[in-house]
Amino acid sequence: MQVKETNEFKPKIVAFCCNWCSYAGADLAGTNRLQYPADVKIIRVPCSCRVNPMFILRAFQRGADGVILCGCHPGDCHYTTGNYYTRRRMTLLFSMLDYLGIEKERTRVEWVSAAEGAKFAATMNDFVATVTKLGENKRLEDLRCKAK
Amino acid sequence: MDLETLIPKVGVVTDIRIDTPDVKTFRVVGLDGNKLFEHMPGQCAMLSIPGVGEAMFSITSSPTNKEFMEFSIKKCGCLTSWLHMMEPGQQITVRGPYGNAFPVETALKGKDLLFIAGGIGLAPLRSVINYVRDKRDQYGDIQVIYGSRSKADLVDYQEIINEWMADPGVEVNLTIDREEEGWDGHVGFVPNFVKELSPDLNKTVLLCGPPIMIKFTLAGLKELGFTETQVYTTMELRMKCGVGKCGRCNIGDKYVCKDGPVFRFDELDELPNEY
Amino acid sequence: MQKIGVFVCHCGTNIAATVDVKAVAEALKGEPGVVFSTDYQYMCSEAGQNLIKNSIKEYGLTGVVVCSCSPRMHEQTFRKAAQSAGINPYMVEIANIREQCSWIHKDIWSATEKAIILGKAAVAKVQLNAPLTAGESPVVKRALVIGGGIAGIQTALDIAEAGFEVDIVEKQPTIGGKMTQIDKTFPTLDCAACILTPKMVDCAQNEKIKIYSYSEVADVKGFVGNFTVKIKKKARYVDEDKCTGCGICTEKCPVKNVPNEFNMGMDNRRAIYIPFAQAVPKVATIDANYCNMLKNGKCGVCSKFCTVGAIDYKQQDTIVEEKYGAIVVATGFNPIKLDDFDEFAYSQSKDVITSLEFERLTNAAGPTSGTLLRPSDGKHPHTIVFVQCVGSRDTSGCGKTYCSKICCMYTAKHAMLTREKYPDTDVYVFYIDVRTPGKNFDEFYRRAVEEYGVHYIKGMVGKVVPRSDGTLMVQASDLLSNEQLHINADLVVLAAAIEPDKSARSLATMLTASMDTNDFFTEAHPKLRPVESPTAGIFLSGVCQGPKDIPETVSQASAAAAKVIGLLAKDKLTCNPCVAQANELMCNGCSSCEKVCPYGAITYSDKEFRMPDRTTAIRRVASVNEAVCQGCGACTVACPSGAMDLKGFSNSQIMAEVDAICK
Amino acid sequence: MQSEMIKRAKELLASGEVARVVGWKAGEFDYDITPGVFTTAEELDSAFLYNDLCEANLSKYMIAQSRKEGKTLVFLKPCDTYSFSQLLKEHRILRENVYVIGVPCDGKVDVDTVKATGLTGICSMTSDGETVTVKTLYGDSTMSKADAMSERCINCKSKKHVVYDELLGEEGDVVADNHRFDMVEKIEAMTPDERFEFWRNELSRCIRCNACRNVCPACSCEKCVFDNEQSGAFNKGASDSFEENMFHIIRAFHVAGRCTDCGECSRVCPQNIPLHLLNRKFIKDINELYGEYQAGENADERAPLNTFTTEDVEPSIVYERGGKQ
Amino acid sequence: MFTLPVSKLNDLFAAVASTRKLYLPVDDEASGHAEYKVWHEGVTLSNALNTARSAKDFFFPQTENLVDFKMEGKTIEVIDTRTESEDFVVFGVRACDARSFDILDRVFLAEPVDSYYKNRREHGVIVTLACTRPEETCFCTVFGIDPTNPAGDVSGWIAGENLYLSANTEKGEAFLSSVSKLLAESDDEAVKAQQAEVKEILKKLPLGSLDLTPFKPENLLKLFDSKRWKDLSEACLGCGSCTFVCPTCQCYDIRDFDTGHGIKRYRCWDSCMYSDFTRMAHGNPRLTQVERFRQRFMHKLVYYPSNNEGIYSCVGCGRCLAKCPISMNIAKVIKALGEEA
Repeated sequence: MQVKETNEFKPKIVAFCCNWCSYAGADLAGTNRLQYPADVKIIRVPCSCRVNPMFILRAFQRGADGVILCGCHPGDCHYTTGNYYTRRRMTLLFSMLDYLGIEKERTRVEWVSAAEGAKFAATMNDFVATVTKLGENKRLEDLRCKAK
Repeated sequence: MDLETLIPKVGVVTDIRIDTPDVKTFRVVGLDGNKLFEHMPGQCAMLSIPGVGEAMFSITSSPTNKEFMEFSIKKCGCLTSWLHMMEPGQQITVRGPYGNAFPVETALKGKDLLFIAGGIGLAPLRSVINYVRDKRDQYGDIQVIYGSRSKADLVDYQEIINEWMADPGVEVNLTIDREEEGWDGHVGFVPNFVKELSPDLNKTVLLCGPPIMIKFTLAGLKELGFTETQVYTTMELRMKCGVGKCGRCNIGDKYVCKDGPVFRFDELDELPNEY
Repeated sequence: MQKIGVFVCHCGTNIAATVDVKAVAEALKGEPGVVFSTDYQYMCSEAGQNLIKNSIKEYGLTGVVVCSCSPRMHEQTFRKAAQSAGINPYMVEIANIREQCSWIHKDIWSATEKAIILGKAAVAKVQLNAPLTAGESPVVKRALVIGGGIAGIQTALDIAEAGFEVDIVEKQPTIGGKMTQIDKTFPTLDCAACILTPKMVDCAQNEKIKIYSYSEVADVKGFVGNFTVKIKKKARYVDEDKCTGCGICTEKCPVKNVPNEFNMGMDNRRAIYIPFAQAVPKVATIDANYCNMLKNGKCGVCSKFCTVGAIDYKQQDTIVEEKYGAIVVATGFNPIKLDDFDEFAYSQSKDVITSLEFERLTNAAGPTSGTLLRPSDGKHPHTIVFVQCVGSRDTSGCGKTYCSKICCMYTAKHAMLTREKYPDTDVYVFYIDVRTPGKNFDEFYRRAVEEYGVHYIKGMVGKVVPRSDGTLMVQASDLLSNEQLHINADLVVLAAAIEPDKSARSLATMLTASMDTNDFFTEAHPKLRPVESPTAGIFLSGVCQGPKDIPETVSQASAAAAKVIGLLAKDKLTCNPCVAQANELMCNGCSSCEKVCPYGAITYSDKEFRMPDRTTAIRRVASVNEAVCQGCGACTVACPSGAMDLKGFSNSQIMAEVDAICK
Repeated sequence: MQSEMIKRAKELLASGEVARVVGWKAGEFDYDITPGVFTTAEELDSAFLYNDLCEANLSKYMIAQSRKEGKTLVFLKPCDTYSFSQLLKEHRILRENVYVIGVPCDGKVDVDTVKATGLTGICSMTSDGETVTVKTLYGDSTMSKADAMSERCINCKSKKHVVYDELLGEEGDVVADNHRFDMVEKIEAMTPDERFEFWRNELSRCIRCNACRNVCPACSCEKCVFDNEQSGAFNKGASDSFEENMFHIIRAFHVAGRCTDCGECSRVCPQNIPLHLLNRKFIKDINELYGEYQAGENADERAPLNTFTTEDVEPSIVYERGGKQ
Repeated sequence: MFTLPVSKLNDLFAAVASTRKLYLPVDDEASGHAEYKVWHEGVTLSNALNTARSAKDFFFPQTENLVDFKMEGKTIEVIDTRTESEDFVVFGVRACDARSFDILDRVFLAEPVDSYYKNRREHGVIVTLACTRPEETCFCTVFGIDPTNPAGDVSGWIAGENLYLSANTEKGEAFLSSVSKLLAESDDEAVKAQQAEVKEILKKLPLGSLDLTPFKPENLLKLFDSKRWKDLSEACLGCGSCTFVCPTCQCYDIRDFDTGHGIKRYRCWDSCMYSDFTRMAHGNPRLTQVERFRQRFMHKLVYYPSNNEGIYSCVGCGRCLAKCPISMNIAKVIKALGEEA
C-alpha cells in the first residue's frame, strides 16, 4: 500500500456507540452513503452507560484528540435507564475536565437514534471539524505514548 | 555506559517440554545460539516477557550443561500463564544469574547427599543433582526422595526414570500422594516416606518443596536425628530487582535474592519468621 | 495468547471498491496472535463460511475476526459458523468495514487505513475474549396475575386458554374491578355487567384459573421463569369452601350502617356482605371494622343463621407461597380524591358527585335502582353540569399533569344517556378539549351534541357555589364566546382524573419493576415492548401502565397474555451470556451497582472468605443473577473498584480496542 | 470535654458494653496527635486526648474495627459523623458493632496553618478555644484561634451530628452560609489556560504517596483500581503528567456523590495540594445541576450518580456555562 | 575557606548556571513549601530550613525509564535508553540530606552497581548549607550528624552577610575553582561563631536525646518480636508519604508500560508500607500493616545498620514527623521500643 504524505492535522477520534441506537444510526449513515471523515473510529458498547470515564481518559492517553459518546435519546434507552446515568456521569466528568483547563470541546455526548443516520454523519462531521480546529491534544496526553 | 544488571538479555526459547499438566520446562539460549551466562546450582534468573511481567525462576539445568539453560515453570500467575502459552522460537528476556548457590564446591563436596523434593520443588534441586552426577567422583552417595500429587505431577519423570534411576550411584525413591492405576511405587506423603526410609544420619540434606511439606519433613528429619546444620533449602519471596536493592525480599537483614535463595536451616533460625 | 484468524470480506464491490481488502488482510497478519489472515469475495456465503470453518480446523484457531458488514447484519451467522467448527461462538468479533468504512469514505487510502485500524481493534478485543456460555434456567409453567379487574381477567382467561395455569390475586372480596361499577360502556352503550360477568364466571369455572380473592401479594423473590411469591389471604371470617353465597347472613346481620363501597358510599350494606349479586367468588365476607362479634364478641347472628357453618370468627390471615414463571401486573386505577378541589364544592354538597358516582346513580343495581335522583333530596335533577378534566392535565400541582384519556368519552356517554332517559333535563359539559381518537368515538360524541342536544361549552368551571335553595350556582367561562356564565344546576358531575392504585408503588418495589413519576409502571420499550416491564418476566396489563379505556385495556391484556404464553411455552430460558459479573474478591458490597440496575439483577449476600492469613472474614458481596441481567453495563461504571465487569464487553476488552484505535 | 469523654469511655469499657475505644492519642508535641485504640482505663488515663488539635477523622477506622469481636466505641466530631453515615450507607461499617459518641467541635487548630504564618520550631501549642498559644524554640507567641484553623474548619459545613448513640455537649446546626465554594468559583472564573496552569502547578507536585486515598473515608475499596494491574488504570509512580491527572480525576469521580467534604485529603497531602477543590467541584456541580445534596446526611437518599431524573441537563451544559473562555 | 557576600549570591548562581544546571531550594507559593527548582534569573534561595521533598530525587528520581523493548511477532529488541547524565549542581543541601547520599550510596553503589544512580551521582556536585534555625522535628544529631558542619562536595555556611564555602572533595575543589573569580579567601571565625551559637539551640531540641542504644543487630529478634508494634501501627493508613519524603528510603518497583509502540520498563518509588509490596500469587509474608510498619522501622534501625557497620538508615531530617497523616513516626517508635528495652 502506498503511504500518502500529508502535513495537515488529522485528529484521532474515538466514538463510543450504543449497540441499539447509535451504532445502528451509524450503520444507517453508511447504508445511505453519508460521508464523514475516516478519522472517526467507532467502538460498539451495549449501552452508553457502559462507558467508564476511564475509557475516555485512556483514549486521550493513547493519543486520541477527541472522544464522542453516542447513545439512544433519553427515554428511549433499550435498557430504559442507561443513558440517564450516562448523562449525569458525563456532565460531571466533562465539567471536571473543563475545570482542569482541558478543552471541553474534545469531549461530547450526542443522542443519535437508529433512524438518525443523517444526524450521525452530521454530528461526526461537526465534531471532527471542532477537534481539527483545536489541534492536537496536548493537555491530557501521555508523552510516553506519543513518541514513536 | 556501565554494564547494567537491570537491562536484560534476549533469550530464545528453543524447546518446550510438557512435564506435568501445569509444569513446562523451557530450554533457553542466547540470540547467538550459545548459553546466555554461566551459573552455579541453585542460582536463579529473572525471566520476562516485556509488558507482561518479570519474575525470578530457579535455573533447573546443571551448570555442566554448556549448551543451554532450562527452567521448569509451574503455571500460577499472569507471567507464567503467558510462558505456558509460548511456542518454540519465542524470545523472552533473561537476566542473572542471581543469588547464592548450594555450596557444591565447599560444604557439600565429598558428602553423601540426600535430596528431598515435593512437586515443583524438584526444579532447583535438579540443577544440583545433575551437577553432582556429572562430577560423580567428587561426592559420596546420592539419594533422591521425590514425591508429588500423582504420577502425572512428577516433574522430569522421564529424566528420573531414564537417567537418574539408570545411574548406578544414584538411589531414587518416588512417592505419590494417592493410589492410582498404573503406579506400583510408594504411595504417601513425602515427610512420612522420609521417615519410613530412615536415611543415614551422615547425609547432608537438600530440601525443597511447598512450605507445608518443608515444615513436616524438617520435623521428621529432626526426629530421625538430623540437625539443622545438615539441611539446606531454597527460599522464594517476591522479587523485583534481583540484586538486593529494591527492598522486597528481605527476611530480617538478609535479602533472599542476594544472600539467598539457599539457606541452611540454622541460618534461618536466626532470622525473623517472616517468610 | 489466542490463535486468531482474520477474514476480510470483499462484499462483492461493496467493500472492495473503496477498501484495499488484500492490504487489510496483509496488514493484520503482523498483529499479535494472528496466525492466519485472508480475504474472500463473500464471507457470509456458504463458501465463505466454509473458509472460516476449515481455517479454524486447519490452523487450530481459537479466535476469529471477520472484517465485513455490520455485526448487526451477520454476527450471528459467523458465530454459528465458528460454533459449528468447534469454537465458542463468542470468540468471534466483527470489524465493521462496510457500513462504517467503505460506504462512507471515498478515498481508498484513508478507507483502507481505517479498515486496518478497525481490524486491529477487533483483533485486540478477540485476544481478550473468553468463551461464554449462555446459561439456562427452567420455567415454572404457571402465571400470576395481580389484580382481578377486566385487565387481569382477560389476561388470565387468555393464558388459561393456552393451557397454562394462572392465579389471580385480587385484594377485594370479588374480582371484576372498576368495570363492575359501570353501567353502560361507550361507544356501543352495551351493558357493562352483561359483558363482564360472563368473563368473571369463566374465570371461576376455568380449571386452570385459581382466584385468590381478598388477598394481596406480600413478597416476591426470584426472577423470570422462577418467581416465588407469597400471597397473603386476608381473613374474611367465612370459609370460602363452605359458603354457598345464599346471602341469608347478609340479610340477618344487625349492623346495617356500613357505607357500601360498591355504590360509592351512597347507600349502606351490612357488616357481613357480598359486594354485589354477581360477585365472584360469591362468598360472604365479614367486615372486621364493623362486625360486633369481632369487635366485642357479642352477636354471632350470622353464624346462627348460616346453614353450612361457614362462619369462622377465628379465621386468621394466611400466607400461601406459590411459584410462577411470569407475573402480570394489572393493578388498575382509582379516581383521585377531590379533597383538594374546593372550588367545585365536592365535599360541601352532596349534589356534586364524581362520574363514577353518577354511574351508580344510573345503574339499575345502584342505590336508586337506576333512576337518576339527586343524592341530597332524591329529587329529579333538571339541570346537570358535567365538568371535565378535574385534576387531569393539571399543572397547578393539585392534580395530575397527564390526560386521563377516558373522561371525554364517558362524559359524552353520561350526557347522552341522561338526555335520552330524561329529555327534560338541560345538560352542560365544560371541557378544555374533547379528545375522541378511537374507533367510532368521534361519531359518538357528535351524536351527543347533534342528536341529543348536549350543551358542550369550551371553558373551565371557576366555581360551584351551593345555594340555600339547594341548587348549585356554577360559575364558568365560555372561552369561545368569551362570556362569563352562571348556571343554576341541580347536579354537578366531576370527571375526576384517574391515578394508579396506591398499592402499585409497594408492589413495584417487590417486583423491582420501574415506575414513572406518576406511579404508572414503565414499559420495557414504549413502542417495541409496550406490555413488558424492563424487569424480565414482569408484564403489564391495563391502566397500571397508563390511562386506557376498556377496549384498549382488553387488547393490552391479551397482548400481555400472548407474551406470557410465549414465555411459558419454553421449557428453559436461554440467557444472554454477555452479562455483568462481580468479582467477589474486589467487591466492597457498597450497593452502588444494585442502585443503578434497572432489572434488579443484583443481590447481596454475606459470604465467608478465606483470608491469606488463614483466618476467615465475612464480607457483603454482590452477585448477578444471569437470568435477569440484560447486560447494559450501568453497574460496571457505578462500581468504583472495578469489581463489576461485563462479559463480552469487559473493561480490558474495550480498553484494548481504545488502544488499538489510538495507536 | 476530654475528662467527660474519658469518664464515659471507662464506664462503657467497665460495663462490657464496648471492648475498645477509638480516640486520639497524645504525641511528642501537642500537635502530633495519633488516632489510637484504647482497651483499658489505664491507657485512657495516660494517653487519651481531646482538644482543639484533634483533627483526624476517625470514621474510616470503623470499617476494620467494627469487624472485630465486641463493640467499639468511637468518638466522632460532627463532620466525621457524615463520613461515618456515608460508610454505613455503603454497608462498609457494621453499625451494630459500633457505639458512637458524638463530641462537639468548633474548629480545629491546624499545625500547617500555624507554620504557614512563619513560626518554626513549634514545641508546644495550646488552645483555650479563643487564643492559641505557641511555644517555639525561638520564642513564644499567641494568635487567635480563627487564624490557626485550616480552611475546612473556617468554612465548616455543619456542626450537627448526623448519627450517634450518645451525644456529649450541645448539638449544633448545619452551617448554611459557609463559603466553601468560593475558591471553586474563583477557579471557574479563570480562563481555561489559567485553570490548566493552576492545576498543572498543583498536581505536578503529586508524589503518588496515596495518603489522600488511604485517609479518605470514601476510598474504602477492597482493591483500588490504581493498584490493580488488570484494571487498565494501574498507576503507581505518576510517570507522566497524564498519570497525575488521571489519578486525581478518577479518584474524584469515584468519590463524587459520596464525598462528604471532610477535607482529610487536603490535610494529609504532604505536598499541600488542595485536593478538596476537586471534590468540591463535583459537589458544587451536583448541587447546582441536580439539587442540593450532602453525602452522609441522609441514609435513604440516593446518591446523585446512582439516580437521575428525566429532566436532567444535557452534558452540553458544560459548553454553555462554566468558566471564561 | 572562601567567602562571598550574600548580596552577590545571584552572581554566584548565574556563574554556576552558565555552565550547568543549578538546583536550589526555592519557596513555592502554591504549596507554601520550599522545593528544589532549577535556578534561572530571578529565582532566589529559600530561607526555609529544608525542602518538603528530600534531595534523593536528584539521584533516585520518583520514576525513571530503565530500558525499552520493541516486540514484533516472536522477537524482542532490547533498547538501552541510558544517556550520560548532564552535569548539575545542587546548592543548599542540609547536613541530614547530605548524609542520606552516603546511605543511598551503600545500596546503589554496592555490587552490582546501579548505573542509573551512579551516572547521576558522578555528574552531580553537592553544595551543602549549614543549618542555623533547626526545627522541633530535627534529630539529626542523634545519628551523629552535625548540622552546623554539613558534608557534601562543598560545605557552605551563611553567617551574617556572607556565604562561606569549603571544598571536601575533588569535585568540590573543581567546583570552587570554576567560580573562583567571585570568591575571596577567608578565615573561619564567623563560621565557628555561628556553629557555637547554633549548637546551643541544638541542645534544646526536644528530640535531641533519643536513645538508639537498644537498636543493634544482636537485638534483632527481640525487637522484631516486640509487643509494641501492634499499637504503634494500629492507626497507620498504609500510605507511602513517610517513605516518599524520606531521604533514605530506597525501595523501588519495576513496571512495564505498553505505549502502543513498545514497552517502557520503568522504575518508580515503592513503599514497604503498601499492602501489595510483598504480595505474591500464593501469599504474602507481610500480611497486615503491623508487619509492614515493623519492616520499615526494623530496616532503618536494625537491618540496615547490621549490613552497614552500624550506620542507621535514618538521618533525623524530621520530614516524616511533619508529613505523616496520623503523626506516627520514627521518633515515637524509637521511644516506644526504647522504653520496652
